[in-house]
Amino acid sequence: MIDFLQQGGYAGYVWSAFGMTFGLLLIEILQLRSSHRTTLTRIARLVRLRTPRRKPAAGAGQDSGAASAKP
Amino acid sequence: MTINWFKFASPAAFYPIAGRLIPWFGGIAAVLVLIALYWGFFETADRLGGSNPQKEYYRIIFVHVPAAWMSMWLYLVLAGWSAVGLVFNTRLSFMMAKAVAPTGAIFTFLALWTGALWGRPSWGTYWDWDPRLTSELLLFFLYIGYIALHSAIDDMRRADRAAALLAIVGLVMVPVIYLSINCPDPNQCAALHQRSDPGSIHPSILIPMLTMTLGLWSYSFAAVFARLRNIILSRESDNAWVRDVVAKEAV
Amino acid sequence: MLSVFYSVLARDILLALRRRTDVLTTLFFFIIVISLFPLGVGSEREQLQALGPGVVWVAALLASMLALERLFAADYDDGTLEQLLLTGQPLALLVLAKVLAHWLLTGLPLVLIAPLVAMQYHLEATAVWVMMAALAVGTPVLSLIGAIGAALTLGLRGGGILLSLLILPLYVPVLVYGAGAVTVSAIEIADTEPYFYLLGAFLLGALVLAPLAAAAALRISLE
Amino acid sequence: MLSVFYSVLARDILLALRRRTDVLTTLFFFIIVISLFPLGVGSEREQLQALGPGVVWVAALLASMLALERLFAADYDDGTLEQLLLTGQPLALLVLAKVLAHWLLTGLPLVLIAPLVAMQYHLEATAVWVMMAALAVGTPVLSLIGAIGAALTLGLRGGGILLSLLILPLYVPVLVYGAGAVTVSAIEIADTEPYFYLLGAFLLGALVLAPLAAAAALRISLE
Amino acid sequence: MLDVTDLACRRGDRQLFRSLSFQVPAQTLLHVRGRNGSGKTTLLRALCGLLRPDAGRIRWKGKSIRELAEDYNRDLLYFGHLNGIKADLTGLENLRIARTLDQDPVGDDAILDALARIGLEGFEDLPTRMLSQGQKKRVALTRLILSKAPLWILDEPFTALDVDAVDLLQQLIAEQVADGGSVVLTTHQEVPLTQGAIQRLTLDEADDETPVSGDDPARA
Amino acid sequence: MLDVTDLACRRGDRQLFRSLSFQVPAQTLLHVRGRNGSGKTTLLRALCGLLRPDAGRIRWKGKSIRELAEDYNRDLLYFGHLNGIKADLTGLENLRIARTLDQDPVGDDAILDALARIGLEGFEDLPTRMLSQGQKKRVALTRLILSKAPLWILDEPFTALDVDAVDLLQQLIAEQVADGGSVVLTTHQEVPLTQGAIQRLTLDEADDETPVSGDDPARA
Ligand code: HEM
Ligand SMILES: Nc1ncnc2c1ncn2[C@@H]1O[C@H](COP(=O)(O)OP(=O)(O)OP(=O)(O)O)[C@@H](O)[C@H]1O
Ligand SMILES: Nc1ncnc2c1ncn2[C@@H]1O[C@H](COP(=O)(O)OP(=O)(O)OP(=O)(O)O)[C@@H](O)[C@H]1O
Ligand SMILES: [Mg+2]
Ligand SMILES: [Mg+2]
Repeated sequence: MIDFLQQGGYAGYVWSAFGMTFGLLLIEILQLRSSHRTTLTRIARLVRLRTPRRKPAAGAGQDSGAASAKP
Repeated sequence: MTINWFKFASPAAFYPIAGRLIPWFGGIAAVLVLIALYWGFFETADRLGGSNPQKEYYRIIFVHVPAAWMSMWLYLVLAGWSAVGLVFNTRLSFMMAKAVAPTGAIFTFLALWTGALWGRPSWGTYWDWDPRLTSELLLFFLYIGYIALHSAIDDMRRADRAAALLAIVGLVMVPVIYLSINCPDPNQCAALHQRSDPGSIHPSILIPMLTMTLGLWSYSFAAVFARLRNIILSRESDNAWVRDVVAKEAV
Repeated sequence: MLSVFYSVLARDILLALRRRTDVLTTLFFFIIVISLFPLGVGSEREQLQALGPGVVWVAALLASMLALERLFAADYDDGTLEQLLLTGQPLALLVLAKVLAHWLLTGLPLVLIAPLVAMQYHLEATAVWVMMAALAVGTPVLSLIGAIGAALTLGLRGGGILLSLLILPLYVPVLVYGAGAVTVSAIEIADTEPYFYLLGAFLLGALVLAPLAAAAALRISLE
Repeated sequence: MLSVFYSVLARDILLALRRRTDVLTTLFFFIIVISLFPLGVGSEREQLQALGPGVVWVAALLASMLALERLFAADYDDGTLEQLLLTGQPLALLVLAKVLAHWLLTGLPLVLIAPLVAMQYHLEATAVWVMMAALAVGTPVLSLIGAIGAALTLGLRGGGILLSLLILPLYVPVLVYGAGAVTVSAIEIADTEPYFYLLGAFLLGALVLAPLAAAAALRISLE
Repeated sequence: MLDVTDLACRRGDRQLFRSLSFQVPAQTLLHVRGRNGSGKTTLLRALCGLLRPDAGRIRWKGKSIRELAEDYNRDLLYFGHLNGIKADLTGLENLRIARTLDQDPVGDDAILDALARIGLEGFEDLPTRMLSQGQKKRVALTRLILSKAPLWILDEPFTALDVDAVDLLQQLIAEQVADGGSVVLTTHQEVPLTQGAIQRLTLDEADDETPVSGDDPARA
Repeated sequence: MLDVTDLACRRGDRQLFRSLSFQVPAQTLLHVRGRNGSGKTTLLRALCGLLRPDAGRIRWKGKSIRELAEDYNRDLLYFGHLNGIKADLTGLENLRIARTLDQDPVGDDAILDALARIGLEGFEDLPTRMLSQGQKKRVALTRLILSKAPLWILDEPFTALDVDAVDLLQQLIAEQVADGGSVVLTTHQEVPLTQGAIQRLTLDEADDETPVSGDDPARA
């Protein structure tokens, strides 16, 4: 086992090569996951914001909207 | 593969397909990578003799070469989808190109990193201005240029098209760049040619190397599709189907 | 057609002459960058001789790139570029005219000043001639390739430095053969021909493709 | 007072983070310029070792200068600079905040990346440490001096290249001592101290004088 | 005659308008109205071919403007938010170049006359950099006097102009319409027209669902 | 109270105005008028201290503005041809920074209210780059709602605004005057004011010899 870990004295080179490779890929996977989640929540928030906002916007828009009444 | 991509050219149609494909590609990637790692570490000799004796550090080859190959292959994919996008004006192609870029850049970086770590014990230096290394470095710059240009423009359509054009210009230039650093002196070009045919490599090394390459290739599919899904979602966010998806997935 | 080409060319040269300092500034930038190196590196004769061609070419690359940043930007800011796009002329032709004007104003002076800076690096007479010839063939390629980058980065914040990121890697072939020709000429004469064939081929390729690509990039950027 | 300083600092950093690539771009420009030289000059180990410190410093100069171009220009173009001038705060303080933000975003990354590029030139470990230290002291001086030039060339056409003309000569002392420190450290250790004293003195002087000069230059440019 | 069918444009993630159809025949002025941010500039740039719409067709004399490309540009005069004049050149030089690029060079006398008409006598030889906001705009508007293009597309041409200049511009537009040309313009002011037809098009983003209002032609 | 005596300015080689004297007391609006190029912008920039006049004194509350320097700036709100907002920041961020720099930070709620009042509800979170011409101008004008400065200097604030926004701006100006502030503005439109005094100052370059016309105050 120790022998294996030492890789004939080249542990530093071998493990940092493999470590960086699979580490970066792992980071990419995690990053993709988290950005998927944030995208979903962001859109969910957008949807939620848009639907109820319709009502107050229509109400509050009355005074400012009346001025720009459609021809 | 004679899939009619135009049938899937709508983001809405492709989103669920990509979602179903990801686990498959991910699974295959995991299996192949594990096989390659096992083989590479336990079924191959610790030392290489022959004309070019190497010790354990040659094992870096199992990640180095696949990473280098993937980096080049993904650039072709990137430029290809960019061209398709510019010619046919299909949104999905641009998204595909954009999704490929970060994965490609990561593999390019890995080729450089692992190459450097190999070079130190093998050549006694982390870095040398060898043509191959130099062209890999320039490829990295091309990827970074693509990503930088894309993110510097915030109008999506302009960003897509501008970056696509850059990718194609880069593709035209790559052979020229490669030629110029591979043979900086045209008078004696042939003498400098690099030997590198996979056939000269011992099968016990070649097989895990190729397995790893396939594994990483499969991984690239999974990663690119996952990123593509995110891009599709955020770009189509005001479409009804996205709302349905969000309602379903965001539980 | 030709009258339009000529008109854009004349316009850009006129504009540059209105601001004569601009032309001089590129030149001085080139000279200053070249003069900085001996300060940073030391002044041993042989070392400088070996460095000379490379440094001159890198300086030419940077000078050309810096000047390129303004190639379309000025026209973009004041809306004249929009008008150029709407002129009913092939855009690639107008781009070519602009690039030519740009090279006459920034590339050509570099070629002419080269002997002066070569002196600072103790280059031989033949090497100096080869350098001038190589610059004369190479710098138009730089301008042409750079035009694509300039068009792509139009109106972006931090455009200048983004431009360099996009363009400098593409400049590498010109740099390698341009500097290579000079280096080789110092060792054994008459063998520089292949370099010039290659540089010439780049020039032809760039002349044909770059204006088209730059025109496409402009349309994208103005959308 | 301090809240205003802090607010300008935060604003500029926020703006830069909005465009995260900008920060990275300066960095990559630095790396690319450094990588170009071996392509033009050839890749012999000893030659590269001798060249290294000079090239790194010249690249740092150019990167800092290029990034500086936008230091005030963006604010000038959209009229926010006018508003900064009319804020009822000492202008020099605001300038200092802007320069600090600029250094944090463009100078500091260069310092941190230096070891990587030093590798390409086969520099020794001690030389790398000295280089990082010298860059850490030297690059703020570059930003400070550059701010004066950026203020003076505000709104001038071809500002970028005119700026370099004004500023690069002023950068020479920093270049000479900065590169000198690294070169010396490669020969015999412990003799780099005087270099650092001088660089430190430059930094102090620039910290006191440059914001005042830049503020005055801004008022002139806006008139 | 400009013929627009089913046009749709989005900027960022907002749908500005869709299913927009209208025609601008000869001798007609189309006045595009709408609140700030309703998409007037976007529409005008799409009509010029500077911006690719998301859907819909724009035809000029029966042919798609994409296909006509440069031929369409020759028939078109666009005047945007930016003036499109070089600050370092004088008014005279600017106009001389503009005419050459339109492949219809005119003598300096004609340009000087036009500049005088627009009220810039005495300023012809100054770099336009040295002119005031309104004077710069006037230099740019001189192109209208010299132009023979049948289609004008003008984006808020009245801003920054003083009363005299506004009068003159209204007169120029009226002349263009009377001469058989078409004009598309946006402005927040009223445009009196003595001859020819005024159409009004109001872009209204308020209701997202219904298609944007069509044309309501009105004789002046 | 702004007090100007014997002011003279020249740009290039033209004398724009000289011996110009006037006062802008509290509760007063000074409407500077004049043809394009008559020197309105130049005058306003001189009043702000951005431009050094050739002759004459400008005093604020009895002291020269050169001496007051930053103290004067604190009492002043200038709105020029340029909007003075960062295109990469959102409206909210822009205003937050503007308030901090005036050393009078306000809460985000106040800013959001102000933005809503000016008709930008729903656009607070967009980088202003993505706004239309008129919307950008509105963001900049929101500073007027939030400002407590006694002196406003506004250079053509009405351009690019639609009818609603023009109304609102007129209302803001009227409020400022009613609250005891002073306003100097240029515009080619009329400014109705219900309370306080309107002064008009006409810059006329026509006759070079006689000093430029003085003030003709007129109650509205
Ligand atoms: C275009 C990208 C690259 C490809 C396709 C590639 C491919 C290969 C292959 C196939 C080998 C196997 C041995 C041989 O055939 O010579 C190899 C070896 C090697 N590579 Fe790379 N490589 C690339 C980039 C790099 C980079 C960027 C570095 C260093 C930073 C590097 C360093 C090495 C080293 C040190 C060896 C061992 C050579 C020896 O001692 O035999 N390579 N590479
Ligand atoms: N930078 C400059 N250099 C020289 N002269 C200038 C400069 N800027 C303006 N001028 C001159 O000063 C005069 C006044 O300009 P100013 O901008 O003050 O006019 P204005 O009254 O604001 O006009 P407008 O209604 O068009 O905005 C103009 O006639 C112009 O020729
Ligand atoms: N570059 C851009 N990126 C994203 N969205 C934009 C961009 N430019 C404009 N928009 C959006 O498009 C909408 C319409 O803009 P447009 O300039 O067409 O409006 P407009 O009708 O001309 O308004 P104005 O009267 O203010 O000039 C705006 O609401 C704005 O938010
Ligand atoms: Mg508009
Ligand atoms: Mg004005």
